Amino acid sequence: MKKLRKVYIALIMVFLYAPIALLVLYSFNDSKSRAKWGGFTLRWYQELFSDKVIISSLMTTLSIGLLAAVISTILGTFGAIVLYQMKRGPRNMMLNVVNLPMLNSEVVTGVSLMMLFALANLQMGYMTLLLSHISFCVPYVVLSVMPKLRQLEPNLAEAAQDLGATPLQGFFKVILPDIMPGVLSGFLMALTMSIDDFVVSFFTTGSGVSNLSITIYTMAKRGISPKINALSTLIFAGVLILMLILNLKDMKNPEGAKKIEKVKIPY
Amino acid sequence: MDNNIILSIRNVKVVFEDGFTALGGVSIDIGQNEFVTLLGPSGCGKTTLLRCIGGFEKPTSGEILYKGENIIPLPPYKRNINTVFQRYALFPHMNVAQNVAFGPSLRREDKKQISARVSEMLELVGLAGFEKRRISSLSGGQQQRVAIARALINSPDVLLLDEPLGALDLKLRREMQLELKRIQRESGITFIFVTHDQEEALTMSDRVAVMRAGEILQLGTPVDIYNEPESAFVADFIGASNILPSTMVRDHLVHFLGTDFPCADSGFGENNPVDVVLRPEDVKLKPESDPANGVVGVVESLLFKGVHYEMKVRTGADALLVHSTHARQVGTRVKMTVAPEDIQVMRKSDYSPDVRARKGEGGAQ
Amino acid sequence: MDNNIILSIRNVKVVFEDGFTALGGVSIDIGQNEFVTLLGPSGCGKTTLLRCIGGFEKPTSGEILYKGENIIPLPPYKRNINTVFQRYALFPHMNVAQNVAFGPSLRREDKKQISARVSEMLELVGLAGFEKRRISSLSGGQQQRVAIARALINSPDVLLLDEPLGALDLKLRREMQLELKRIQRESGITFIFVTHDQEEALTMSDRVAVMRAGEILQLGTPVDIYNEPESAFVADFIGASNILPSTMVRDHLVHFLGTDFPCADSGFGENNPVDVVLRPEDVKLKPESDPANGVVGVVESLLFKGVHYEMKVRTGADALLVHSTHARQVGTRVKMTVAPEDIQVMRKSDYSPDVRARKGEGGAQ
Amino acid sequence: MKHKNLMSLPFTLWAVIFIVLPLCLIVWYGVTLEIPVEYTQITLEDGSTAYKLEDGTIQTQEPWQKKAVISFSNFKRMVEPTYLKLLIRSLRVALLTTLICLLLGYPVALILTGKDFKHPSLWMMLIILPMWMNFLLRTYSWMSILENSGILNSWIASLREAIPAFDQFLSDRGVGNKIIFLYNENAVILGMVYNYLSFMIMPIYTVIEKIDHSLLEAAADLGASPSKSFLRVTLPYSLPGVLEGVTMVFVPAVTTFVISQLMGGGKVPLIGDVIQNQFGKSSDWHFGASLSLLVMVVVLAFMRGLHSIDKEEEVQKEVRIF
Amino acid sequence: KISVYNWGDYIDQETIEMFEKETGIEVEYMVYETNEDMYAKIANGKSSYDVIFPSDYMVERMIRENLLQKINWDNIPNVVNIDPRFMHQAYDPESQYSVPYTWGTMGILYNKSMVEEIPTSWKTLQDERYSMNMLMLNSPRDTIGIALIMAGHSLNATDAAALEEAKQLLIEQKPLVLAYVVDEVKDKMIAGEAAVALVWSGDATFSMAENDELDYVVPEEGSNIFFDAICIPANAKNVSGAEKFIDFLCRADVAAKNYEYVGYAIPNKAAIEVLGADEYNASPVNNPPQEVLDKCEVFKYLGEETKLYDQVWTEIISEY
Ligand SMILES: Nc1ncnc2c1ncn2[C@@H]1O[C@H](COP(=O)(O)OP(=O)(O)OP(=O)(O)O)[C@@H](O)[C@H]1O
Ligand SMILES: Nc1ncnc2c1ncn2[C@@H]1O[C@H](COP(=O)(O)OP(=O)(O)OP(=O)(O)O)[C@@H](O)[C@H]1O
Ligand SMILES: [Mg+2]
Ligand SMILES: [Mg+2]
Repeated sequence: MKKLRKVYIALIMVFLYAPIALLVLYSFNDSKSRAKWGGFTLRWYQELFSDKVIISSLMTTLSIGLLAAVISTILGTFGAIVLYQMKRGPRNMMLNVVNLPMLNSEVVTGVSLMMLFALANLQMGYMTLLLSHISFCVPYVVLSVMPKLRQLEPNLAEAAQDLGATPLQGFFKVILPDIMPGVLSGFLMALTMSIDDFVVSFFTTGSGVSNLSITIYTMAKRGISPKINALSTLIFAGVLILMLILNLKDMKNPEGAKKIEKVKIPY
Repeated sequence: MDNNIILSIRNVKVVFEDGFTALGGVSIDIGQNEFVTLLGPSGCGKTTLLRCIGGFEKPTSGEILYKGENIIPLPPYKRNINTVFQRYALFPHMNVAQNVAFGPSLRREDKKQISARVSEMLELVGLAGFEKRRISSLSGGQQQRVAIARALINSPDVLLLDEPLGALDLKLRREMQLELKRIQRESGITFIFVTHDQEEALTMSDRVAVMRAGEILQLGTPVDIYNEPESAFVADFIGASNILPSTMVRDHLVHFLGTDFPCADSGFGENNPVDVVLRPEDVKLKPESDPANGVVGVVESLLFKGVHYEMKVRTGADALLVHSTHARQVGTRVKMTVAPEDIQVMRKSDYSPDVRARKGEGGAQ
Repeated sequence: MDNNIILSIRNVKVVFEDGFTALGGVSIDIGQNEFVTLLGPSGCGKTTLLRCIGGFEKPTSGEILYKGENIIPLPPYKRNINTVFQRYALFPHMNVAQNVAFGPSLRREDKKQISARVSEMLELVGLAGFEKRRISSLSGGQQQRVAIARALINSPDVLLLDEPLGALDLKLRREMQLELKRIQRESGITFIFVTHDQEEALTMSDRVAVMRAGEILQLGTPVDIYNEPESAFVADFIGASNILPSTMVRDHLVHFLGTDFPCADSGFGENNPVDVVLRPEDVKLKPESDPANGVVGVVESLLFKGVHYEMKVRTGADALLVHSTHARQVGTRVKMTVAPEDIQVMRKSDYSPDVRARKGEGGAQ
Repeated sequence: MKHKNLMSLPFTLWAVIFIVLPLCLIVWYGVTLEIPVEYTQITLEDGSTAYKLEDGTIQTQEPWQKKAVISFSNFKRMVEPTYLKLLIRSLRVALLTTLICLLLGYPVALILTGKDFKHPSLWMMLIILPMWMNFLLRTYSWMSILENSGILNSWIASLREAIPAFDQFLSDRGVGNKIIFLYNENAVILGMVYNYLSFMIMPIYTVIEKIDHSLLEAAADLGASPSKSFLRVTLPYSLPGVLEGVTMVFVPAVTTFVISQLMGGGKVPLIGDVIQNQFGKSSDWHFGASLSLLVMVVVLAFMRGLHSIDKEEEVQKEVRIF
Repeated sequence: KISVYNWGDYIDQETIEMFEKETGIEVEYMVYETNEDMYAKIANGKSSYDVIFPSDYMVERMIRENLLQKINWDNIPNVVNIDPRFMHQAYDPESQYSVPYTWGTMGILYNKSMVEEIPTSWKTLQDERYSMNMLMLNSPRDTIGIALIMAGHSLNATDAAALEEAKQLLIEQKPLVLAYVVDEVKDKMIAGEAAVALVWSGDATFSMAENDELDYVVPEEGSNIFFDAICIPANAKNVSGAEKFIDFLCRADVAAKNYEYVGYAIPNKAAIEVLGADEYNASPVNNPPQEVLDKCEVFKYLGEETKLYDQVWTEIISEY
């Protein structure tokens, strides 16, 4: 049984990582085309750093991604709580409204936001790009925080306020730590969505601001440069290392003990 | 208005969304440094009343005055009132010390001082050395004590305690009772205490409010409540009692169990139906042949209760609960006598056994 | 091996990951249809022992035999043992009826039959008509009763009850005690019961196991435990007691509080240090001038306890707890006497007050 | 009360500006049609021709301007079988994707919260991480694996060479030299499952992780075997997470477009592709808007139905965090 | 500072650096994927660019809608480098608004080892022998356009009958098609995924460089010829900078450098000299036979009629 579980997870991992492995491989391929193995090379890595467009897109992607994820996490968590506290009727209505952007085709979201910014007479650029990313990330955050709120021990917030915490203090000291997994997964989701988004970004950005997705998509016409594979490999390695470091720290910290308690879950 | 009254609850009603009336107009004035206990059966609205005072439940109607000022619009954290919750509501992601230090650390008090106070509080509740323990590794009683320490450390004006000693063993419970009582006296904090233990209520309180189905039936000092219950329900609830449908023959003479008994009460008219309440410890057992005025019965069951034996003595259709330090074997015939001052006569209420039987009301609720 | 023994716990040890020894080698044999109560202070390992029996905790060492077979490797769901958990563990996503029906519906019993049984069980615990209620809308006591019904409906061979009546008011508690006792007798189910209420333990049990710090100190019938405690701790825990360091002058004569008292015990040698345990209700108060053999003291405090008054009477450095149905005002000088058969002499243990004082041990833990 | 309304104000405001307003714009586009403005040709004083528009402006160029008029003709066009067929296929593909994601993802969440994995959060990160590689690159990678001349086919070919029995086995079943994995609906579904799996796992994991352990103990105590206790306690308890996961997969899956193009080789077009086209090559924003309104309504109705499963009467206590 | 809005990967980045160094004008370089995307952003008016690269029909549309400004040729002396036969095209008859940047054709890319004869006719795309071995373009205008040519109509036909004929042709062809692709065609052809494919000449150049087995032909029935032009939007902020940039791009050495990077045929005869005319003309991509070229048509902006194409195309692909 235990073996089976591990094998299953391993298979899922293979599924998830097979294309990534290939991507990494391509980054060392001495041919511009995916279809041909032209021998091992590091030249894409060299060229990568001299490509102004890619580097600046990378910067935009990262800064927009992080900013949008942080802001939408704050906004979304706040929103989830506001929704959670509403009476059932208005809450369901608001929930539907908040989920609307997810129902839209990306291009519709992109175009409608573009029209919105035009109405507001905003010059397309970094700000509009950021705003649009925030706006499509928030529903995902709300969606991941909501279930955690439902699982909350109802007296917890009360206990905090009872002890003199203002609602805000109570939130930060008691509620937030408790719903943290939901908030974190919301943040991750937002970051992921933002980094991966092309369509909405395209319509809502303006001169001078381009993210990686836009650069990559527009490259497709002429063949995606293996430089992008090299970049992806670097990002991947970076995040992986960062993650391992963070987790190693985590293992040393007493919180690790908390996990051991779970040993008895029967499945 | 009385200067000493710190909390004044005026006709507070709570009707839940599903239409259930949890409190049906409760009024009570609580004095500075008073120890008031709410006593009542499960589901009678004790917790709901505390939640109204704490600010977690908005009364459907009524007023709650704190030092003369209506605090209903005030959020909980602006009330100088702390609560020990019935189900503890400890913060799961903090250890014991962090839980206890929550209040003071909010007020940004000096860290060293806080940690000294935390140790002091934990010492007080018998958990010295538990500072670093995770909440989930504590036993039920230990968790409860952490909850008490967490509330006490804030030295609030009013402390609400919802069955705070419920999970403690008798010995610890006694110790904590004395400790809480001492704290209350010395600190000048007003305690509003919920318990289902009548002995606890009688021991600790300045006044006891007996509640039933969202109403306060009787409010008074422990001795008043115990000795002069105003209704059969209170009498029964405050200590196991025998409630017998009776007839007041005339002043100072009441008829029950087929016999006339002299009694201390008067003013119920003549030949009126009343209830008589007999405490089990007030019924004395004599040999059957004893000449005293009494009723003969057969011991039906015998239970050892430590301090005394509890017997059920049957006479005709009725069975009386009797406490005695001497056991009588099951089947023994005995004569039961009661001193006139131990007979409590009270007006019929819906709690009278014959009324309840007619209504078809079952056991508890 | 005894045919009647259904559960045999052999030297069970539980050491938690943080090194804490919650059970230090517990052994107990439990007979078919027996009602055994675990009694002990908070944190002594009662819940842990139940969890071992239920299968939720793997003992670090030792054996648990069920009908002669070691069940330690068996998962909980394969044991015909049900538990009423200390903190209820009701399923929040199901309503009351669904919670109660959980066990039977797992066994795919007939739906109609199940719902009839559920109603019956809810009736039994006084929650008739609560079928459709959400768990979160129940009061503490109501939740506890649902937990009881949920376990009872399965008619297991062994039922483990972890302070099942903890959140109930006295009246309901009494009723439920009788009800549980009746069910146990009639159904033939073996009950292992945890309580912190000594009266409850004494009333309901066939045998009581008094635990302390992961060990069973004494196991016996309620009367044995109450009347012949083997150690000062048991005596104290089973009912508030006065424990006095004394000297056995010779057989049938013991010296304490500066006075020689005739007593029933013998066999402790001559001039040996012993402990004497006096129950508060066994100490009789006489006027100071009474000629009987006794010690004179001053009433230091007076508490109304309903059934009796509790007084602290000081004599020299010692203060005795005394129960009496007659109150003596604080400050009154009284003579305390004890009948020889009410004096319990026992060997010194680490619980003796002088030993504890030397160790600097505080209050409870 | 007032205080609570105050707290909800900023969020509501945000929702109105960034959700409701853009939606209104889309609705406006959806119910309008652009038609050329009317004009008359006039001759200016200097003899050159000019054009006078409806609103009186005069220009020398032949008018290209359009005006928007309210019209529901787009909705009529929408219900033609061509589009309905695509919509139905989109729904089917999205449903299948969601189902597969659920079946694949739920066990992952369950196993990771279980006892074998000491650092579930690390594993969760590992599950998200692939999604940080660009979508197009990931999908191209899949194509390299699955193409007729791709890695999988070349592995199968070398396997066939190495093991004649295997070769025989495949040939007997009429499998050609190259197995066509791509360019069909299955490939599209594979692509979608790949891209959305993480979004299914994450919310389910988050919920299961928080299940009160004592509930599982209680279930076991009452005689529920691990599988039963899963069905009766864990599963219903994790329903909010499942619903959320289903939403996060199903909803974007209905409107996705690039995956169907790349993995399906353009042979399995979805409604998303058509919508995308209206805003792109076909330049018919009005029809695009109408189509997306249709999709929105359908998905909304679907989600409604789904959430009625979750009839868990929530605690309607006054929950106050702020 | 000027803002340049171009197709993705459609310029050699080094030339931009050269320009910046030479003129001191900073270039803000942005990319788009389709003409329509670019159009939406320009028409929206909230983004301003100084130099854009629309294709023929888009130039036509933008001229009509007043979105382009006339170019002051005095400021672009290098325009003399442009081969006059590429000026004065139908989309900008008076060459007032646009400078041609690149041009190309649509044709068949084929794998020499997989075909039996050179596919010089569009009929190849209906040949059973290439069943599940041919790739078509997933682009309504282009694919329907080719079908129209096959049926003997104009590439820009809008009458229902012609379109219906084209539609039937494509529906009949559908079972033979391995996939309808866009940019992926290059990788697939390089990998030998299919024998023949409908491609734009630029993609052919790219693919042929990676796989020697591949070759390109513009079928004899004629085809589409397209131009990507350089224009200045009406709302450009830095017109003089834009003019300098356009002039720079028309310089022989720059155009040659860009050709080498981009791979599309160029209209710059001076640059072709620099590159070596013989070598340049050897490529079938750059130099299709003149008689075929004469039959080639440029896409016209069809306005409302675009919808018809879209409708027909959706009907074709939704067939299942
Ligand atoms: N949210 C709610 N909706 C409906 N009824 C409720 C709700 N909360 C509590 N009740 C009901 O109100 C009554 C009073 O509840 P409360 O918690 O005040 O009882 P209690 O006196 O504290 O009982 P216990 O001693 O068992 O804790 C109960 O019958 C309970 O079922
Ligand atoms: N997971 C754990 N890790 C470490 N120590 C633990 C853990 N669980 C319980 N303990 C400790 O073991 C001791 C026994 O706990 P147990 O829950 O059995 O007590 P109990 O007798 O049931 O007490 P109570 O009457 O308060 O419920 C306690 O001191 C407790 O702090
Ligand atoms: Mg309560
Ligand atoms: Mg316990």
